[in-house]
Amino acid sequence: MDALKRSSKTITSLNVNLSLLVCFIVIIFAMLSFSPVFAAEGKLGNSNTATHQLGVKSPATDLWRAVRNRDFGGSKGMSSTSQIKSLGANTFINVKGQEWRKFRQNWLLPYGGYFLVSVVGFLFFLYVVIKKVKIPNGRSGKSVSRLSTMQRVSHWFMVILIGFMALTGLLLLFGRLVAIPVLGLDGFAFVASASKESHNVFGPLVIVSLLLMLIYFIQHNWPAKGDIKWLFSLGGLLSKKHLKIGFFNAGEKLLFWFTIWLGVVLSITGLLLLFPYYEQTEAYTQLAIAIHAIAALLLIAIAFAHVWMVVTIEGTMDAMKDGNVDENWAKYHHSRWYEETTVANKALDVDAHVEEMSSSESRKEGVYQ
Amino acid sequence: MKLTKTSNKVIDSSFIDKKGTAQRAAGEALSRRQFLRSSTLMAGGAALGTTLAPGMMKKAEAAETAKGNIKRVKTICTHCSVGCGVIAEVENGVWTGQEPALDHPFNKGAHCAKGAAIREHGHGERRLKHPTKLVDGKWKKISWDQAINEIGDKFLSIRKESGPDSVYWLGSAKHSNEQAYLFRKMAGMWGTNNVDHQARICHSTTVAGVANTWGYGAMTNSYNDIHNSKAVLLIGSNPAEAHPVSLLHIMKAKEENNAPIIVIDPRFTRTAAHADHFLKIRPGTDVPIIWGMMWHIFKNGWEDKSFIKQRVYGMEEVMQEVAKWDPAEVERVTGVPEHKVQGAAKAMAQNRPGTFIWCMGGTQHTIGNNNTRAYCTFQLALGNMGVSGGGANIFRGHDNVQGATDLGVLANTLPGYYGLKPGSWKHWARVWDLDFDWIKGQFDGGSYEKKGDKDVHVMNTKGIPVSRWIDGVLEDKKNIGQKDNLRAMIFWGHAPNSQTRGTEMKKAMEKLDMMVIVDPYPTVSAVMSDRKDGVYLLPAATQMETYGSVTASNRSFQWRDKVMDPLFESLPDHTIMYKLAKKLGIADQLTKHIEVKNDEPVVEDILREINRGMWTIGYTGQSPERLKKQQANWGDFDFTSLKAEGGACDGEFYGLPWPCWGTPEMKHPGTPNLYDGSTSVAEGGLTFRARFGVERNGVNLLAEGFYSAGSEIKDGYPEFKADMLKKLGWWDDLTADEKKAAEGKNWKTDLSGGIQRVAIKHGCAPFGNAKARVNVWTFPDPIPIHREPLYTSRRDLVEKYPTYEDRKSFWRLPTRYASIQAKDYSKDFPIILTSGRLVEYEGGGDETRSNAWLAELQQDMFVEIHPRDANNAGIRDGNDVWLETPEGAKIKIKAQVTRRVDSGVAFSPFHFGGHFQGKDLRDKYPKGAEPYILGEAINTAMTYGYDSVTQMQETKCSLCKITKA
Amino acid sequence: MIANFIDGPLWYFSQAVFAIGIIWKILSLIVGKKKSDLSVARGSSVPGAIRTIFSRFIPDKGMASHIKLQIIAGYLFHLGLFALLFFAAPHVRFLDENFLGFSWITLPHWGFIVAAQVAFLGLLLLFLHRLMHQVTRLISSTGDYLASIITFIVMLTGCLALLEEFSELRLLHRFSVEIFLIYFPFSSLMHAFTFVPSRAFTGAWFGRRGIKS
Amino acid sequence: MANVKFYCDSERCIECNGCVTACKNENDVPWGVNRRRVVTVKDGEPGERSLSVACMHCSDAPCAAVCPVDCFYTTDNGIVLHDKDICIGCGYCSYACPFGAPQFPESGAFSSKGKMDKCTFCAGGPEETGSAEEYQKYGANRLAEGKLPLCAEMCATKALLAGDANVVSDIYRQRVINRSMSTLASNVRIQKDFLGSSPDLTGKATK
Repeated sequence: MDALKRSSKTITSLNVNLSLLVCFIVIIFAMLSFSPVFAAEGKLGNSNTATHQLGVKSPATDLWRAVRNRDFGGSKGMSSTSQIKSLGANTFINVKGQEWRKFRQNWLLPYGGYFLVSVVGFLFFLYVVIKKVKIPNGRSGKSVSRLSTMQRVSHWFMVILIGFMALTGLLLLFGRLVAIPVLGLDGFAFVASASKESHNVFGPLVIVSLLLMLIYFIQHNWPAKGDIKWLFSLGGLLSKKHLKIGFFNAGEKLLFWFTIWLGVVLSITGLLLLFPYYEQTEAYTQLAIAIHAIAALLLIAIAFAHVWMVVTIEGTMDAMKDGNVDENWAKYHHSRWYEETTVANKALDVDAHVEEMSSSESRKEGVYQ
Repeated sequence: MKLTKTSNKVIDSSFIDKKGTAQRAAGEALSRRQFLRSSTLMAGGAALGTTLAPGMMKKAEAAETAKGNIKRVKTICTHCSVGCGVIAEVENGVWTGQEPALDHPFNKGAHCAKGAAIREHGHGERRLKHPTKLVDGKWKKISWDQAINEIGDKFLSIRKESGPDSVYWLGSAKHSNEQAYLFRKMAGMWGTNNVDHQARICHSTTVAGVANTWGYGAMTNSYNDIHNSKAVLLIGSNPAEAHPVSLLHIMKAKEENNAPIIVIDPRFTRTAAHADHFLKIRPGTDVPIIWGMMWHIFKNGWEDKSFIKQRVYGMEEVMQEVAKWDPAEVERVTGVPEHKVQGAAKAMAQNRPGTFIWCMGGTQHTIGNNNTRAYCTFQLALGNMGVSGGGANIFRGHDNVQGATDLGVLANTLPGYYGLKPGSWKHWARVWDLDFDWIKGQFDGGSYEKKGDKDVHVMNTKGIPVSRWIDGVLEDKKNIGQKDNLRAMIFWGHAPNSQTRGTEMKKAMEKLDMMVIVDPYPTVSAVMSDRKDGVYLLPAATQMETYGSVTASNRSFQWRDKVMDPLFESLPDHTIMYKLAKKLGIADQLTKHIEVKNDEPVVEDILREINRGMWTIGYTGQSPERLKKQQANWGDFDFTSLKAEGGACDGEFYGLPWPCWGTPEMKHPGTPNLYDGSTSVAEGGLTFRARFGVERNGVNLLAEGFYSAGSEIKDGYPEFKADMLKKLGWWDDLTADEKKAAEGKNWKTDLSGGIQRVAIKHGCAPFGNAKARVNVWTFPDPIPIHREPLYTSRRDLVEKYPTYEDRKSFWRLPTRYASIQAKDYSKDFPIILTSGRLVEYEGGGDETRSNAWLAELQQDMFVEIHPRDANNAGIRDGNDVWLETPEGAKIKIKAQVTRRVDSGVAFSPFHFGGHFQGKDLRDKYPKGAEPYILGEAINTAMTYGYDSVTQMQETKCSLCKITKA
Repeated sequence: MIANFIDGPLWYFSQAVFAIGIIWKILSLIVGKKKSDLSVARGSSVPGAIRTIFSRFIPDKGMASHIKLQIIAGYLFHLGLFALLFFAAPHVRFLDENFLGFSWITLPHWGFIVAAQVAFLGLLLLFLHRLMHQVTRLISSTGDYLASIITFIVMLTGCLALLEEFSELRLLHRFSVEIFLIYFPFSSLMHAFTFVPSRAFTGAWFGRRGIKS
Repeated sequence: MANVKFYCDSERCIECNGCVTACKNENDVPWGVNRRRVVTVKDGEPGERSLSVACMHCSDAPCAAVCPVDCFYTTDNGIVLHDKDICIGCGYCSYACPFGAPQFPESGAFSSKGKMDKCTFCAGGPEETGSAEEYQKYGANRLAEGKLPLCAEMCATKALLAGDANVVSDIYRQRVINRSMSTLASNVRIQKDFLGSSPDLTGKATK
């Protein structure tokens, strides 16, 4: 009984983020290796240059073969011209479009869908199986200040934006499969239009939220000594003894960095899509859509995992509510940080609430609090 | 919210017939053609068809659908000379739809970019909207009455001070036949021969060269007749862009007859892209390349010896000249190697009949008349003349340049090529029922030139040609062959940017007392000069807003119906002419036998008067009634022969191609192919015209052993006169009335048409049966020879092939040749500059550049240069460049680096205008009337150079240098 | 039917409530009893009033370093909203067609979007800050949150309807505008109108007492 | 019911752009939106050929496959149409389309592209046939009037063929046979050989 209890404790003590992330990465690589990005089919249609039944080939055969091979000979090679000035008007056949369609229809939609569903399913499974991770020894009633106002503002700002972007983005990606049967074509059309327009407007704000996130959280997310150990022990799962963890554990740091980097990828590709037809050609746009979608699915999965973790581990949410956590929670999950911060607090000897309003904090943070 | 996809149920596959063309269900409800369609568009060309923008907080308003009656109007495209049929759908007076005329014998519904966009006439957004006058550099709206009064007063005062020749009447190939005729007649009544139009700068050398070879200066066969050709040779012609619908016919010959298509051009044109054989010559070497081909023909004995013997005069002299052009010399001069020349010659020789097509690439040279005669000689040598599938198919430019030429809007002739001799004036005085002396009195009294010792009356002196009006203004008064300089110009449907020497033209425009521009668009004339006043813009209606007849390139008449009433305050040309004539006090004479309703002369009456006088070229049988009947039944005519089988016009050829002999009552079917002896004259057959006498230096000029089918005279014969009828014993075939009219007259001047009728009755051509002459002894070069262009890059050839001596007085003006060629510009200006057309635009382009559908397709004026020249000058595709020519003009355009042109040659289209030497003149247009697209006119930079017979301008061969801007 | 209601009666009703409400509010301010200041004037009240109207656009020096976020986000939000309201093409068109009969220069589409983004950024940050900061949370009433939320919804629905092609979205936006208009006079949103008189009043009062504000 | 198709005969197309303006004329398409365009290869060099390109009304239309709101549908004749009431202007169809057919009235930073517009084979759209709404949104519905697309009807050289796929291919086959005959007839073959090499599209001379 003791052993069982212990092992369950160990599971909960590790920040489950990591194991999930490992799973994601495996799935993604499996997916990518099959995707046409890597295994692109080179041919467009069959290059059957049939000669005419009379044994004489039609001159058009040459032309179409040249179009397919994308080489017309002559000094201009594969470039063709048109009196129409719009971008891409002088292209005969947009071969990339075919690849893009295959990627989107045959890979992104099915596998992306399975991926998301399985992630959510898996997390639900974990939620059901593992239930809640209680604070050992219950709440102490004493709280420790953990996050500043601006940290929470920037976090929730990002939550709102990413949530909104995810919702609208998923509607655009899977709406045809999921929402049209429910809403009908006309019903979904204006939902999709609303999604698209607002997705475009809110997109650039994500960049702001990423910046705020970086400013307010980067100090806690630099790699530290215990991180590698933490990772190798899968968050303490494989470790015999309780790990002493600073402000954030390696899993949380990974969450942070994944969010930032995926955010950067999403921002760059998103901007490319917001400014179409400037410098980049359609091929870039297509690539941008593909990358944008993959990165978004990953980020959404990570966000789900993050939510699951918060829901699962009692007391974690407190930090984002009013910035304070229970002392016991802090002792258990982030013991090193707890020790450091209590030492500092003792020196100041002020109550957490007072400290929150005092200017010492704001000086420390470099901004008003 | 239920989505209904109604189009699922409306489509029925029964509409497609075997030919893949549409079958029209008679009386099909055209309910879609909502009036809304055009009215909303007129309100500003809103983005219809794409968005139904309800506005942010506004409900989408259901459009009102007013269903009117749809009228289908048959009319003819006003762009090029092919004469494509157009069906306009008109609703409540608004042109709402354009349908292809799938049964039209010329185009079978086909259109090029311009024809397919002609409904834009119905919008006229960028039209000149009301009479406008320039006051202190600002455009001011005025009334028609004020405009006519002010213009008329000024004309009359100029007349008083400087004589009638100081007003220049510049007419248009865009006029209908009737308007062109009225214009020429009006100039005559005003008392001047200073009247001309675009034919001068388009095909005047053709008319002169061809008419002097075999009688008539027109396209001999038709576009449709090319179906019968076994070979097609195009020189200086790019129909894929200039006459795209003609390719419909050429392709048919290519595909069905295996006809080799041979293109000779300095530029790899879009036509050349579809040719079997392409000879890239140096610009201006047409004669050498033709003689080079004939060198092979004569060497191999491929010429049609019996044809030459029977029907050609002077071929021996040509052979002597041709002998000088051995392959080495041809390659040295033209740059085309022997095997290519031989290939072309052999293809033409082995595939007969072959047709020969040329356009402005051949005509617009200082030796343009030599070029055209060389072409004729080539066809004569191969015996390709007077046969179906052969002929000299001279594609003309504007929709009615053939008609306007025929009707004498020229400085050297009266309607019907009667010339300016007293007899000609007397003939027309009789037709007009006017006193000859009154007409004579309208002219300036004195004399400008002498013939022998005798003074020639001004009325019989050639006027200043349009190509030289600039010099008529700028040249020192003592050097010009008339009383005073030109002081007022009337540009009636003329784009000045189609003329060379733009910098001097600007000066000339500024020196004039007054400029009157009558046009649907302001044209470049309105903005080119820095005048502050004295410019009047009068809004003319387009041909879609009036009616009348138009002559296609193949001499076919077509009747245009009026599609809609004139837009804005515009008026039809003939109404404006009448108003002006009334002001000038010549209206009564002008319309003596023409009914006038509300200041608008009745068009049918004008055509009937034309019919009464135009005996020379058989413009006499095409009465308005016959033309309207043909128009109503245009589906009855055969696509290849143009002959109606059955139906109301049984046996007639489409458009009654002239000559349509005799009176309308004679019911001559028209002449589809000129000089074709295989059918009788009564059925459209013909012989070469006996125009140059019966013998020269003891050599018979009449045909020998050749006569048209059914001819009772089985040999050559001269033109018919009253006396000749008597001698032949045919006099009594005339009726009593005819005898009275014919007495002492000939086939050209017998107003009863009796002489023609009787000649044809006996199977004879009224104009005789002679040989074609390849030695035009009245021309500076009787046998066509090569002469280097004035601005030539090949100084090594100048000595052997020099140009002409300067002339003191030539068409009233001094004209320079040798003095220009004497100076070597080829060092500073190493690139040959040539010009041509684009498919989207036409002429000076004011109309087409104002058409949004077309303008979008060509947004920049450009110059094509070879990659080698571009690299040498550090120019990349799309760069802005300065193009400079030896006479000091400098224009800023975009470079298009392409291998279409050879290294050392640059090509530019001539349709642009509205920029001048790097300056954008958009602000100078009257508000709302500026074309969508402006650009430098290449003719601003084009240099001096005029044909030795007709004063055709040289636009195909000058020198330039191109530098990066 | 709902569409007709939103475009019809509700629209007029909301306008009426808005207009009458504002007039009533302002009148009540003017008519309302004010304690007369019996003290001797030490300065003129007029310059003080005028100065204060503008001086209060600039935050107090002492406060500035403490409320950077509020200043920046506040300005972003108000400027963005102002640009959106009066310079977005659809709004100008709407005002032109329904009320004014004339129009003026409008933002290009991209400018419109940027303005919206700026306004959203400010609004969201301010809202979150209000919620997250202990003090502001304590002093905020439901009405304050409601005002923010309604404003946000108006902006959001406008942003959803950007394509201007779906009448449902347009109705949604209009409906939210109507709610906004009805709520406006009864809430702190009135500061859009009252900020001038209230500042002027304070300024005048201060000016009279010879205090610079 | 028969399938309808476009086919452009490259041997005949002379890049006159008649089809382009015919389309603008018939459907009142605004500046910048080109439902049909002509593309030229080897411009200005031997072997230059042009083709008129518009929506090809694919049997398995990529645009329809990728449309996030499923606004495309195929009629019984095989014409691919779309419903502008549903289109949200996302532009995915233009990324997927091999022929660059989808057009958008606007573009630029943050720009809503507006509703997609493309060739309808002159068959209108889902609005009531012949109604003003149909014309405003989709342009002409010539098919309902028993006519074919105006671009093909007005093609200057009849290079652009439209109609029943079988009929179109019959016409084209006949042309190919005609052309073949010209090279088959021995004397002409010699003739054309003699005329010299006309390089094919890859720049190599045919012997």
